[in-house]
Amino acid sequence: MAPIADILSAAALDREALRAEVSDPAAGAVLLFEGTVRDHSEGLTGVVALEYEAHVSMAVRIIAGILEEVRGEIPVRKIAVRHRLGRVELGEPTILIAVSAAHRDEAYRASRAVIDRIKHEAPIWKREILRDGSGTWSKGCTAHRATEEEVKSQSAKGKVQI
Amino acid sequence: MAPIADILSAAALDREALRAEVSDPAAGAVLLFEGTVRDHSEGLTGVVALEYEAHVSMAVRIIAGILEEVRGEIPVRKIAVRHRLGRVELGEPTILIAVSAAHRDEAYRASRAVIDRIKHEAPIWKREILRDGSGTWSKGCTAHRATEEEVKSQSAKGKVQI
Amino acid sequence: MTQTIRVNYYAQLREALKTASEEVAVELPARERDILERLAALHPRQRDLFLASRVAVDEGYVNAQSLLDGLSGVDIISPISGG
Amino acid sequence: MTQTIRVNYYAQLREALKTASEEVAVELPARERDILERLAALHPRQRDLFLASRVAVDEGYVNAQSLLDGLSGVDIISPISGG
Repeated sequence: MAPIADILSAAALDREALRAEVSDPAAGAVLLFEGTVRDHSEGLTGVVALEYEAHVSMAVRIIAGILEEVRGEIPVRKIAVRHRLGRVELGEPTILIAVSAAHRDEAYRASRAVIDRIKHEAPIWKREILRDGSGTWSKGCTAHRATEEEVKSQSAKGKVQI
Repeated sequence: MAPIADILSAAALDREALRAEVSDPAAGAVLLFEGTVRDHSEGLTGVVALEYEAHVSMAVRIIAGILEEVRGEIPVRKIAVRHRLGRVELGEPTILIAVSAAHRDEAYRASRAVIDRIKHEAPIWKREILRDGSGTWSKGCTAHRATEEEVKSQSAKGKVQI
Repeated sequence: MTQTIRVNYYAQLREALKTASEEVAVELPARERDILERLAALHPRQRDLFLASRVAVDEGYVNAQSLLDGLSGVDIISPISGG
Repeated sequence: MTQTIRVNYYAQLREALKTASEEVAVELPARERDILERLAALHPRQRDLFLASRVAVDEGYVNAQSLLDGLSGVDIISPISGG
């Protein structure tokens, strides 16, 4: 497994490299989740790039903690995560989460739990960049622990205070 | 999109090629599910390969129908599927399902629905090959329509008659 | 009315019966279950496998409740294990 | 007791306040909400943003119910949008 300091990456993310990190002879299912830069967000069109910044040391620590927790809750084989920093162009990956497990149910549940918790807990921010070069910070949500209820409802959006 | 006849493949599956098929500027999430050959199954260890066969024309038709249904039920951008035929070695992919969607929730739901329905409906069979070259047909399950209930319980196993 | 139809087998059933296909006289109209029972009676050692199988016609599973008639052939889809 | 602590800002708060860091006198012990209210009072135009933020100490979010004391500094985690 790569050192946890590699969780945040200023360089382009490599799907096949992350996929290789979770290879395991006992795995019958591998799930690769990829967040990508899309051309719109709520109330905004013409997005050409995202720009990420993070409280780096805290984000690495929080994401590593999330992986530990999910590994403790769901019997997976391996999990690996990379999150971009800096400018990411339209269509490019912003985050990759690879999970291997003996059975697909565990792979889906773990993958979903990791992305939901990272989105709710990791001190990472993005700015949406438009064609004219202007940028707007994403509205975002107040950092909080993602509850099982939210993960199940599969539509956790907006602000929730703990 | 590739022609539906390509859904079944005698050649090794290419993750990056299938990933490219679902690229879409409006997609914020891409999920790649990969079934892989694992070294064990229920009550069997030392598996070194799987051998797949299919009622090819019927399997292609059924899988294409599943994709149509899921596209109709869940607002995704694109879905692409490849399933192996013939011998697949330990660790290699047996099936790939790529889904792109504006939001991750739709990507996860669609991906899960496609794999669950293929497993329950497609006339495809596998034999587990052991080190000594001997092979055993997987016990399998009676073909049936995967119900929402099963997909939700996320642990559909064994036989269910419609 | 008794009619002779072509029956196609795959995977574990084809191997157990040592044939991919045979002609069988069946009473029509019949439901899926009647056809599977008829085949199980012909091949009693594979009874469990037949009763866990599905009947397909024209590349689709038949409806378990439908009365099938005018068939020339059927595919027997023994328990599946794709994915 | 009034104590001067270092307060670090990120992203939208850093930009709105035009500083990544400042020293602020706060009454301790205090709960997370008290600290955010204190900072909102200093920067009333960013009140909504402060009240949607979290306080972090030593790379972890503080417990909203905890009484914080002996702090030398805090990180203000304005609404996040990673992933």
